[in-house]
Amino acid sequence: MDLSYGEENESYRKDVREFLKVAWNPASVEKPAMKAYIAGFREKATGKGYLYRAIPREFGGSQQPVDVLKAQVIREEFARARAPMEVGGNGMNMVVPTLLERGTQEQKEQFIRKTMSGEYIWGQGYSEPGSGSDLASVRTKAVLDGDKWVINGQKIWTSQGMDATHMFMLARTEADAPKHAGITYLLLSLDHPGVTRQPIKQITGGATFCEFFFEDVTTPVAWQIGDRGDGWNVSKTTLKHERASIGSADMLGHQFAQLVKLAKETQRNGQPAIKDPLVRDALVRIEGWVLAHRYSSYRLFSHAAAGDPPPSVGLMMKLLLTEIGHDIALTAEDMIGDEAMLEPAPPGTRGRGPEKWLDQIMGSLGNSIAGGTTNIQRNIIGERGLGLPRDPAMGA
Amino acid sequence: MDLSYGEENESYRKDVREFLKVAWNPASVEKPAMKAYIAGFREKATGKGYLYRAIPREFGGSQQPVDVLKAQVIREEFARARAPMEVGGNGMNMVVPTLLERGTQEQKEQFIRKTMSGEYIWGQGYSEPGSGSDLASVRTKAVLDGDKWVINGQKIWTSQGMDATHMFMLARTEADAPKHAGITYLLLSLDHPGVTRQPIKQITGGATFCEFFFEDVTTPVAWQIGDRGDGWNVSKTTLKHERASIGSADMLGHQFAQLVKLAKETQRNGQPAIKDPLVRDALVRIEGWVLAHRYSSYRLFSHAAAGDPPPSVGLMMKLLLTEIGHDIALTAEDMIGDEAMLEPAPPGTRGRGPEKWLDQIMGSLGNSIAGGTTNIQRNIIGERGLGLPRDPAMGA
Amino acid sequence: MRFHLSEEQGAIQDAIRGTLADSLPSEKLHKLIDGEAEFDRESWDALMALGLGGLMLPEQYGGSDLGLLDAALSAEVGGEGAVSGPLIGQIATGLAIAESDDDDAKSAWLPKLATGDAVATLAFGRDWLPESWDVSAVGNRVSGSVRFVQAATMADVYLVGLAGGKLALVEAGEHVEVQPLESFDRTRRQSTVIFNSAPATLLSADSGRIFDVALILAAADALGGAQKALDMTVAYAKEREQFGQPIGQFQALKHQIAQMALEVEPARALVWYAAYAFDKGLDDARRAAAIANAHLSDRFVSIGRAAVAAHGGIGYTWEYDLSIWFRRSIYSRAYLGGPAVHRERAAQLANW
Amino acid sequence: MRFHLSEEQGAIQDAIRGTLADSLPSEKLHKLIDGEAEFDRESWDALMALGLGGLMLPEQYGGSDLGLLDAALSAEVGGEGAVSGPLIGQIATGLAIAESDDDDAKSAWLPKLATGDAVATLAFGRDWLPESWDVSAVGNRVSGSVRFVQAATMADVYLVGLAGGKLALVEAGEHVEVQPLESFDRTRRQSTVIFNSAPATLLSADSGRIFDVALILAAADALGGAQKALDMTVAYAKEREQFGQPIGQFQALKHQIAQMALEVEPARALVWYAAYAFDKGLDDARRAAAIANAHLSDRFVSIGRAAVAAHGGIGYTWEYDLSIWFRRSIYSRAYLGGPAVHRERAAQLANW
Repeated sequence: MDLSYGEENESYRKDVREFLKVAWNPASVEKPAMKAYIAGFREKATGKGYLYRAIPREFGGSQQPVDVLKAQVIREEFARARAPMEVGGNGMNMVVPTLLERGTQEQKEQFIRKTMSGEYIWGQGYSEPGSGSDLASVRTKAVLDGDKWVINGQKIWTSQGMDATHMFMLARTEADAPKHAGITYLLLSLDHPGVTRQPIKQITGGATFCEFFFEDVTTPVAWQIGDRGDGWNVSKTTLKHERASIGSADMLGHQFAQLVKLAKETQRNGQPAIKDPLVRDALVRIEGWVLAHRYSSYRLFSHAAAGDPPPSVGLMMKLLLTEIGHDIALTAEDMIGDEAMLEPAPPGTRGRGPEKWLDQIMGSLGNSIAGGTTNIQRNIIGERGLGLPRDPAMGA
Repeated sequence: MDLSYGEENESYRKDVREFLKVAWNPASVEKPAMKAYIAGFREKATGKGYLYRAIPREFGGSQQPVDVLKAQVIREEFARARAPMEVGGNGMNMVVPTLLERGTQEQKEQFIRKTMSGEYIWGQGYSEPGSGSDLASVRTKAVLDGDKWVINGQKIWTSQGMDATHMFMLARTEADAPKHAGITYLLLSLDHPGVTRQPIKQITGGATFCEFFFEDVTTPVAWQIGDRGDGWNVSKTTLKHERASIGSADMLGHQFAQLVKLAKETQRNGQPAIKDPLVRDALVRIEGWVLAHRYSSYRLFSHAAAGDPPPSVGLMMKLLLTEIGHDIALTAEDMIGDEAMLEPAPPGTRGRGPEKWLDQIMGSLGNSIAGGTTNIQRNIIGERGLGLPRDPAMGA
Repeated sequence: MRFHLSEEQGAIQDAIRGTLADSLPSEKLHKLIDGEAEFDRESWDALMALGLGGLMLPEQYGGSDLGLLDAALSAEVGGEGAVSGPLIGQIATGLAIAESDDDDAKSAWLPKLATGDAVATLAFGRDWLPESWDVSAVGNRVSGSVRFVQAATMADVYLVGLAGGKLALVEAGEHVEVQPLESFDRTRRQSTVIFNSAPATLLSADSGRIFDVALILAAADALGGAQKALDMTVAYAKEREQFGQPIGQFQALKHQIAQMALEVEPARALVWYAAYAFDKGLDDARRAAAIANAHLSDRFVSIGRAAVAAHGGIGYTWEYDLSIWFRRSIYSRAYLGGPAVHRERAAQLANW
Repeated sequence: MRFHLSEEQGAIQDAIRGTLADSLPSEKLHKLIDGEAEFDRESWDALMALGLGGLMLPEQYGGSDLGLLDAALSAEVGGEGAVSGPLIGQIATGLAIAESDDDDAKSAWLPKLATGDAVATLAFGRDWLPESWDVSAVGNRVSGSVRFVQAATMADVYLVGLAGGKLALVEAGEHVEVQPLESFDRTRRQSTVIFNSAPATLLSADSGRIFDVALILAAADALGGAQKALDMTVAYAKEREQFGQPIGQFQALKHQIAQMALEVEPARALVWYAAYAFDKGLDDARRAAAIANAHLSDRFVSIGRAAVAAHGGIGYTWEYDLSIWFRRSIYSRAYLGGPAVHRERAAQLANW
C-alpha cells in the first residue's frame, strides 16, 4: 500500500500550482469585477483541463480521461489556493450527467453550457408533500397539449429553491400506467406566472429548501428527457450521482478537529474539558469512527483510481457519516453546557460562541433526513451489501 | 401516594412473622429429614393461607381472596426468614393455571396436588427446532389411536428438562386445518420408552435446557386439555403467566448492588474503580434505568393491588430488564479487565473471583432470547402498547 | 400502599391539559416563537387561575397545601403543552418563601404568587448548584450578575442564589437591570439579570431543598415534553402512508418508536418517586432528585432527536410543532446543570 | 496511490483461509474446546508451513521480509478461523529478536521461529503496557510471575517484559514453572508463568514497537473474528425461515444486521492504516495502533453479542460455532489491555 500519489502526479501538482500562482490573484481585483474575473479564471482552468473534466469539449468542458488521482490533486491545490472550482449544485451534479447520458444533442447544446456558467440554476422536483422515501408516488400531473406539457401540482424540499431558475422534475403523464411506468422526466423554466415558490423554514430557523406550486405551467415537449413514461429510470441515473457526492472525510475531519478545539477551550472544574477523563474517552472513541470513515474513503478512492468496482463499504459511508455526526453533536452538547440555551447567531456572523455547535447538533439530524433516510440506507446495506432478501412491502 | 402497606397489612405481617418463628426452624432438623420437614412446613403455611393462595382448597390450596399486598408481605417475610415458598417451576407457573382455567374436574384432581408437592415436574413442550418465535409452526404430530394419542416429533429448549417427569405440549393433531387451528394441548408422562432426552449445553458451558425426541409416545385422551384443535388458545393463557413472572426489580437491584460492590473492590490506577469518573458516570446512568424499572414495578404492583388493569409500562418491563442487564454486563466487563480472560467456576463454587461476572455477561444475552426475543417484544410494545398497525407478515 | 395517580390527580392533569389546549394552541405557540413577547400572558394567567402558583403554598395564603408530587404532575402537563412563563420559578419561589421564617415576606408575596398576580423567576447563577452561587450580599443589598433568568423582563420578583448557598428575594426595580439573551427555546425566553446593590430579603429556607424542587419539576417538564414528542410520532406513524401502507407498520420504524416508548413510560415512575421521596422526607430524596433530573434530561433529548428522525422532512421544519419540543429538549438538558453534573452529585451523595 | 489489497495479498489470505478450513474445521475446533490440549498442533504446523512465522523476518533467516500489513492480513484470517496457537506471540517475538542487535540470538531462534520448529509466546505481565512490566532481571537471570501467557506449556521460548520496559528472551526449562489457568477462550489456553532466576537473553529491540505490533495484530484478529460472526449471521438470516419467510427479510433484523456490517466493514481500513503507518514509520503510527486496537476490541464484542441475539436460541448453544467466536470476543477485549486503557494512551499521545 502506498498513500503517496506517485511522481507523475506530483509533477502534475507542480503544474497546477504554477497555473494557480499566475491565474488566480483575487486580491488584485475590485469587488464589482470579481464575478467576471472568476468566470474568466474558470475558462482558463477548463482550458488547462482542470475543471469540467467529464464534459465533452463541444459543450464547453475539458473532456479529460478519468483520473481520480489527478482530480484529487486539482481539488487539493485549488483548495490550498482558495481558488473556485466548478459551479456546484444540482445542475452540475444531477442535470448535466443525466443530459450527457440521456439527452438529445439539442438538449445538451441548449443546457449544459448555461448550467456550467451558473446562468441556469436547477431546483430538484422529485419530492412531493407526503411522498417521503417513496419517490415514485408522484402526483404532480403533466398533460400533453400540442407540443407542450401542461403541469399542475406541487413539489417540496427543493434545495437552493429560492435561487433556482429552472427545475428538473418527475411528473405523472400516464394516469393508467403502473406506478413506476407513468412518470416522465421534464425540464422547465421557473420563469412562468403559474409557478409559486415558498421557502420552508427549518428547525434551525434558516430556510435552505423551498416548496413549489404549479398551476398550468407549460414546458416544451422538446425539454422532456428520455422517453415518455420512462422518467423513473431516467431519474435513477441522477440519484446515484447525488448519493456519491454527500460523504466527505475532510469535512468530518474538520468537524472532529473543531470538537477537540472546543474541548481544549472549554473550562470544566477549573481545567480544560479535555483533561476530563469522560471527555478524553469520548473523543478517542469518536476518533476511532472518524478514522475508520477516513481510511475507508481512501479505500474507495483507491478502488476508483484503479478503475475497480467499489467495495461494499461504499454503501455505508453516508450512514456512517450520519451516525458519527450524531455522536459528535451529542458530545459537543455535553461540552457546551449552558451555552446550549442560547440561540446561535447565523453562520458567518461575528462573535459566534460555543452555542454555534447547536447548528451542528441540528445539522446532524438534517443529515439523517436528506438524501434518503437512514432506514432506507439500512435497507440498502442489508439488501445490496449483504444480499439479504428484499422486503416486498418496500415496492419495486 | 403511599409506599407503606397500611396498618392492617403490618398487623398481618406480625402474624406471618410469628408463624415463621414457630414453624420454620431448619437448624433443628437433621439433613435426611429435611425434605419431609419442608413438606410439613409448606402444609402448615398453606393451612394458614400463606401459600398456594390461588388454588382451591379442594385441590390442596389455601383458596385466598386475591390480595397482592398480603401476598407481598408473605413473600417479604418468608424471604427474611429464608423459609421455602411454593414449589416453583413450569408446573406451578403454567400447568396449574391452565388446569384451573381449562381442565376437567378429574384432571384437576389428578395433577394439581402432585404438582404442588413437587412429585410431578413439568417440562414445557412448545419450541421445536426451527420454530423460534413462531410457536404456532408446530410439527410434532399426535395421532388418535383409540383412547390414546400417539406422539412423534421433537421439542427443544425445555427448561429443567433433565428433571422433568411430565410434559405439557403443543402437538399438531389436524393435518389439514389452518396453522393455528390444528394444534392440541396435551399432557404426557415422560416415563415412556419412546422418550429420549438430551441436555443442550449452552454458551456458558452449563446445560439448563433439554431437547426431547418422541417416538410413538402415547398419552391418554383423558390427558388432553381443552378441545381438540384448540391448543393454541389453551396455550395462550399459559404464556401470559410466564411473561408476568420474568421481571424482578429485586433481582435487578441486587445485580446493581453487586456492580457497585465490584466498583468498590476493583483497583484501577491505584484507587478503587468507583473513584474513576468514567465508572461513576456509568453507574449512575445505569442506576437511573434500574430505578425507573423498580418504581415502574411498584406502579404495576399498585395497579394490581387496586384491581386496576395494568398500565402500558407492563409490556415494557421484560425488554427494559434485558437492556439494563446488557448495560450492567458491559460495565462489569470493563471493570473486571483481565479477569474476563478466565473461565468462571460454576455458580456456588468457592473462590469465584471477578470473572464470575462473565456468567452475568452471558446471562444478559440469554435473557434477550428466553421468553420471546427482543424483536417480538418491540412488536408488542409498538402494536399493543402504542396501537401501531400490525405487520401482516408476522402471522395471525 | 398506592403508587399510582388518584382519580383526582388525573382530573387535575386533564384540567391543565384542557386549559393549555385552549389558551396555548399550536397557532399561539407559533406566534410566540416567531414574535418578541417573553411569554404568553393569557395562557399563564389561565394556569394561575387553576391555582398552579399556589399548589404547594399554605392554605392561609391562598394555596392548596399540596405536595411536590402534585406540582410535578402539573409541571409534566406544562411540559407537554410547552408552557411559556416561569412555572418552575413560580412554584419554587413560593416554597422558598413559605419555608422561611419571615412572616412579612409571606404576607407580602405568597397570596400574589398563589394567584399569579406576581410573577417569580429563578436567578441562581454560575453553575446552578448552590455551592457555586456568587451574587454577593452586603447587609440587605445584593450585587452580581446572573445569566439564563427566564421571563426576566416580566418578573416581579427574583429568587436569587447568594454566595454561600443562601437564598434572597429581590423585587424588580431600578436596582435590577435586565439584558435579554437570545434563547434557543423560544417558548422560554431568558436574560442576564444584573443586581446593582439591589434591596433584598434574605430567606432562611434550605436552598438545597428548593434546588431539589426545581430539579424535580424540571424532570417532570422534560417527561411531559418527551411524552408529547412520542405522541406526535405515534400519531404521525399511524396516519402517514408510504409504499401504500402506514409507515408505522414498517417494522424498523415501529421498533424505533417502541424504543422511544421504552425511554418515556418507565421514566414516569422515576419522577413520581423523586417527588414522593421529597414529600415524605425520605433519606434518598436528594439522590432521587438528582438521578431523576439527569435521567429525564437525557431521555428528552434522545426522544426529541428520535421524533424528528421518525418524521423525516416535515419534522425538520419550523412550522411543524415538533420543532418547539425539540428545542425545548436541548434547552432543558442544560437548564439547572447538565446530566453529568447531577450524576456526579448522585455519586457523591452515595459516598462513592 | 494505492489503498487496497494487491491480488497477491488477497491470494495469501485465501491460502491461509483454505489451510485453516482444512486443518481446523468446525469439528476440530469443538474437539479442541471440549478437550485438554493447549492448542491444535496440526493446524498450527500447517500455518507455519505457509510461512506465517517468518512473514516479518529477514530472508537470511528464512523469513519473507514482509511488513506488518501482511502479518496483519494473516492475523485477520487467523481470527476468522479461530486460530489456536500463539500466532501474535510467534510474529512479535521473531520481530523483537530481528530488531535487536544480538546475532547469536538471531541465528539461534529466527530460523526456528520462521519454520515453526520453535513456538514463541508473550509474557508481558502486570497491566500489559511496557511501563507496568515487573519481571526483574539480575544479570542474565530473570524472576517474576506473569499471568495470561498463551500456549505456555507448549512454548519453547517466552518474550518476557522486564521492569523498566525492556524485553528478554527466556527458553522453556527447569527455571520456568507453568501453572495452567482456565481460559474463557478455549481456543487460546493460557497459564501463569513463573520465572525462577531463569537464564535470559536481554534484547535491545524497542519494546514500544513490539507492543504496537501485538496491538495491531490483535486488532486484525478481532476484525477477522467480527467478520466471521457477521458472516455466520448473514448466512443464518438468509436460510432460516419464520412465519413463512427468511428471517433476514424482516426489516428489524435486516437493519440490525446492517448495523453490524457498519461496525465491521469500515473498521477494516482502520486496521490497514495502523499497519501501514507502522511499516512506513509515520508519526501517527503509535496512536493509530492504540486507536485501532481499542476500536476493534469494542466492535468485536458488540458484533459477538449482536450475532448471538440475531441467532436466537441456537446461537446460545455450545455446539453452534458462534459460541467460539463469542468467547474469543470477550477474551480479545481484555487481552493486551482493555479499550479504555488504549484510548487514554491515544489521548496522551496527542498531548491532550
